[in-house]
Amino acid sequence: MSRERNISVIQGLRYQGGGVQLAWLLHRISGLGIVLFVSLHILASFFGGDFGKFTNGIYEAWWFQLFVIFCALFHAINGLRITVLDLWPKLLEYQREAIWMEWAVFLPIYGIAIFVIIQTALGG
Amino acid sequence: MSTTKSRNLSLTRRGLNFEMLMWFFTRLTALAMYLLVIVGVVGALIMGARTQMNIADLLRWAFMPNALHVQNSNIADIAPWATPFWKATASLFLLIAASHGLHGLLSVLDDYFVRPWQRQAFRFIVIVLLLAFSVIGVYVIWTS
Amino acid sequence: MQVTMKIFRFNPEKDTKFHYETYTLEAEPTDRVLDVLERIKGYEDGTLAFRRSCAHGVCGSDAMRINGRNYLACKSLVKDFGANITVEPILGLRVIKDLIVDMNPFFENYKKILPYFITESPIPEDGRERLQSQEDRERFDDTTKCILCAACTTSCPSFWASDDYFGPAAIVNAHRFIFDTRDEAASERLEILAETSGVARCHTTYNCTVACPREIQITKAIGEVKMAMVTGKV
Amino acid sequence: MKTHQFEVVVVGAGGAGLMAGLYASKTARTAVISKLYPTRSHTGAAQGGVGAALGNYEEDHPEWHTYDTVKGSDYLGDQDAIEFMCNEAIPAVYELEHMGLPFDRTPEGRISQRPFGGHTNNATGKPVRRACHAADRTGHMILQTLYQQCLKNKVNFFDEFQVLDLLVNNGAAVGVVAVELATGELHIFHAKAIIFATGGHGRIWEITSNAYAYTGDGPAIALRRGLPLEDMEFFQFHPTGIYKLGILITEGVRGEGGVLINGKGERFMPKYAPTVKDLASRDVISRAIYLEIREGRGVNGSNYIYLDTRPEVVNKYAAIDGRTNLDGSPVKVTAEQLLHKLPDIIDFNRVYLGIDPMTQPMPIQPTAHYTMGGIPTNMYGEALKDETGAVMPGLYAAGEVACVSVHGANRLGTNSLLDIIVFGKHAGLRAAEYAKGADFQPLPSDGLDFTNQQLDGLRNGSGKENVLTIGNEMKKVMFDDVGVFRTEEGMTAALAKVRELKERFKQVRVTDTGKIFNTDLLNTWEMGNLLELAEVVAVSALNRQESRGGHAREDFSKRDDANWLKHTFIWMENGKPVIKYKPVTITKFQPKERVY
Ligand SMILES: Cc1cc2nc3c(=O)[nH]c(=O)nc-3n(C[C@H](O)[C@H](O)[C@H](O)COP(=O)(O)OP(=O)(O)OC[C@H]3O[C@@H](n4cnc5c(N)ncnc54)[C@H](O)[C@@H]3O)c2cc1C
Ligand code: HEM
Ligand code: SF4
Ligand code: F3S
Ligand code: FES
Repeated sequence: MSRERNISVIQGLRYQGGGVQLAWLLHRISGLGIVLFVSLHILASFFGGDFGKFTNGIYEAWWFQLFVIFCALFHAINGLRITVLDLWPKLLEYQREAIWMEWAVFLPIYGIAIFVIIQTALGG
Repeated sequence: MSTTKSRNLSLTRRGLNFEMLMWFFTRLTALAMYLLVIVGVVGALIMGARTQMNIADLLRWAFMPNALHVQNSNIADIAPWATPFWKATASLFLLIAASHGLHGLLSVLDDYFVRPWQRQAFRFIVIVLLLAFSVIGVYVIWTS
Repeated sequence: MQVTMKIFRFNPEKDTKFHYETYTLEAEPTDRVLDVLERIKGYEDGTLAFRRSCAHGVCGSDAMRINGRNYLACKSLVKDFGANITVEPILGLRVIKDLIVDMNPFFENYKKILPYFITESPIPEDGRERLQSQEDRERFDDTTKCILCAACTTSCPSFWASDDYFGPAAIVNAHRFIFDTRDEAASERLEILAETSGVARCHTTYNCTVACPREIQITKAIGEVKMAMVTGKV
Repeated sequence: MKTHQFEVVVVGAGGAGLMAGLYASKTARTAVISKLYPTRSHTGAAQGGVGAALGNYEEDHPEWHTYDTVKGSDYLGDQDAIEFMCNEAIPAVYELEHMGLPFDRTPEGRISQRPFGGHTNNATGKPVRRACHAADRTGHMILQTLYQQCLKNKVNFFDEFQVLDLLVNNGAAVGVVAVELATGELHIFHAKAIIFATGGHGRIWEITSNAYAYTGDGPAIALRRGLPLEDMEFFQFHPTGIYKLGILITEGVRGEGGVLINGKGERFMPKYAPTVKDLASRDVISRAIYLEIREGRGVNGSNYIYLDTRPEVVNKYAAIDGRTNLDGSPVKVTAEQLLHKLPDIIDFNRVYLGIDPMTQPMPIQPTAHYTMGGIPTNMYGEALKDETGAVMPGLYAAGEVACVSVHGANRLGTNSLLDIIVFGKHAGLRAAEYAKGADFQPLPSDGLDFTNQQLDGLRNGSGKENVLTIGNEMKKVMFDDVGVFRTEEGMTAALAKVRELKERFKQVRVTDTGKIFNTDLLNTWEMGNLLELAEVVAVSALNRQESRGGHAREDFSKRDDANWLKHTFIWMENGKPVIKYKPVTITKFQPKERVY
């Protein structure tokens, strides 16, 4: 990002783009998150040993699980919205509804996941 | 007057280059992964996972229905999972996810890096990663 | 009502860094934000610089960020923003002075997509118009509305990342020709748009459609262009 | 300072300037200079359509178009030029289509046309469909299409360069001085031929449909350089501007069946124009609205009336008028059809008034709209230096800035877009032809002096006066007293006021001392132009003791062909106006009373 054009990450994030912009951002983060997770995972199960133990340690941490589940769930649901709208541009008329639906599906599922994970975390 | 029938452009002259093929590929793999997820979850339910309705586990089977994952999910009998069918399914998933994900990574990088040499370099790195992960991943699946 | 306007200021001849200046003045709720800017320029600080011409949303001069989102100042009424209004230049183009940005990269991108009618077929023998059915005309109606205000392109995260991306405005104008049955250069344009700096960089973020003061369904137009590449149907 | 050399320099990149640039650049090295990005030009605001007797729906002839234009001009238009324009209209519109302009279509796939004020079937007197349109953004499509063609043909553009002076040497135009907005630097463009296409000066009036950029730079520069202006008293007030804002509601709305309703809920136009009613010529309707308001029939006793385009109202009056579709069935519209044909109008109402024209009538009032007068030219775009028709070598003008005169005392809707494409093209061709046969004349040695003198004056005033205040006072007095209706008394007072404001203007001082985008300085300079032209308008109007077209005097309410069938030429010599007259060219149509 060149300074000439006078834009920083902060400025970009401050832009009031609304729900779809947020979905784009989360999709990007979650996509990269999964790539990271899967890469580590494959490497861990291949190399095993200390490295494997170390990464497995991270994986089993409850906060990491929350993150991974968030990524997978959000990316999958939002990805479906993108796919459908991209392949049938006519449906973009229902963009708003699609975003609503997406959150309506995502929030309860993720809510349950949070609940279960935190419960197990607390329960030891 | 009658409407012109929608015009058809020839396959070579519609801008369907690598870039756009990959764009399309990303959407296709997205749909394909949904299909495989459904296969994985249904398979798990059929094979006795009904007692294990845990979200984390469900996701685990969904995204990678291989024996290791199933083992971690406390399912008693993992024998049915060790068949070539599930190994093949898991491999397919891995290949699709790796190419989808790494191309996704590339397209993110393309947004922020515009110099031709940078793009060339990232393309090279991503191809290497893709090959490496595919080989390693498939190896792990078939040997575990 | 009393309005507090917080305005982005940057004078290249004096400042090294931008700052914000606040003005408080009386305004009618139905005043345009542009009217208020004019009054500030006229009575409070003549050095404030911004572009404007038509004052009713058809020339595309005065796209700016108002309360953090792109609008035309002349199509934004004070009452829709409340008593505290922040005005900043559009993002992703170099600020020349105050609210004025360097539009050249934007127009250069526009020029890259062959934004003009191209056909090799001769005109009808009687010298009259080429025929086109109402349905065929309707096909690209939406994208003929573009006034090149840049509100869309400068709201697009892909464009913020680098102006290497053509941006939605350029694609909208390509769409206007690609889907015009009289035009014969759809292939050329699609090939240009398939480059790395083209439609593949659009991630369906939709900011452009939200920002467009002409209410053009930009994301849909871009989607149609992408699908034209896949299916070959235009 | 930088100097550039081009054979032809076009000042202005609206429809007229682009057309001139496009044609001139085919044979001559051409530059197009514009203070706005070309696509920001005011041509883009034009809504309704461009007139041409294509006859795509019903019988029509260029001769009818000619007659309507002559009649519309209240017989002040030069008939040779009008005939030329109306004949050229047909190929010109086809040419636009061939350039890719997306006109709306008839069911047969031809260019769609709609009725417009003053355009009639000469046999029946009924409105005829002559306005070729692209929804209600015809001007936008013309501007875009021409700009695109210029890009295709690689015309040289100097965007955001504002011309401040015309350089004259040995009685010939040899160049212009322009400031580059982005740097504040002055440039001299040395040329063999210069085409002015800078648009109008409607910003003299308070309520106007015109852009901020409509400050009459071209005519003011010409005036300062000792050239005359023609028919400056004639300015068109469009009957339907959005109340208070002045934003234009196209005549196309009435073309589609909208009607004018006064405060009592009556449709009043049949009283004033029994045959074509709401589609009478603009001056006629503007006056009718004023009369209604004056007699207390404005809405809620206020100074506006309604333009009603609700489908049920449109259908009701269509039935009363017996309007029929082409197949003879009675006209019946639905909200959906209207929405489709007038999207932008609906949008303006929603955004600025919060009104939905499909369920509510729109409050409207007459709005200052179009400059009939301007730099005098002949029908090839050559600028005239005096009332005898002698040509100023090297200088051309086209578009709203020029007075050919095809619009005479009142322009018909759709004829201005026609004017810019026809005369823009011919000015371009003529200028290029002239440039081929001429040599570059030397530039005067004091090229920048006059410009610097003007700008320094603005920078060094005492600062006692505020330019916006002065401007607002001018706009108000001009709208009240040199507006739709005029009287000796009002205009005398207005003239005195404008002269007072001109004096006070000498006390203004621009606060911005920088170079980069010093819009403060340039806007102030533009205000100087407006004041200059306001005076010229008021003097010309006071001088013409009759009523004709857009110039309606209450103290001389009749047209007076015996004394006033002539064009006004006005000069400013040492601050004093000098007026002379040029006869009107009459070929086929003898003046007669004008009824609609
Ligand atoms: C709201 C509205 C609706 C209209 N509807 C219709 C209609 O339906 N039909 C119709 O026939 N007519 C219509 N008209 C009238 C018509 O649009 C205009 O008369 C016509 O477009 C003028 O074109 P132009 O090329 O002369 O000027 P413009 O398009 O205004 O161009 C002027 C150009 O000059 C440049 N310029 C000005 N001063 C300078 C300077 N000092 N230095 C450098 N450049 C300068 C500007 O940048 C601009 O590019 C309408 C007008 C308005 C305002
Ligand atoms: C059901 C599962 C999935 C669906 C429906 C899905 C869908 C999508 C879609 C449609 C895109 C394109 C976004 C765009 O171009 O704007 C995308 C991008 C991406 N995906 Fe997936 N995806 C899935 C699984 C995965 C997995 C498993 C990974 C990781 C290995 C992944 C990583 C990425 C990345 C990194 C991007 C790029 C993000 C961006 O461009 O902002 N996705 N995904
Ligand atoms: S598409 Fe809309 S937002 Fe973008 S430039 Fe055109 S009018 Fe402006
Ligand atoms: S905001 Fe940008 S990413 Fe695409 S949908 Fe619009 S161009
Ligand atoms: S001033 Fe023309 S769009 Fe706002």
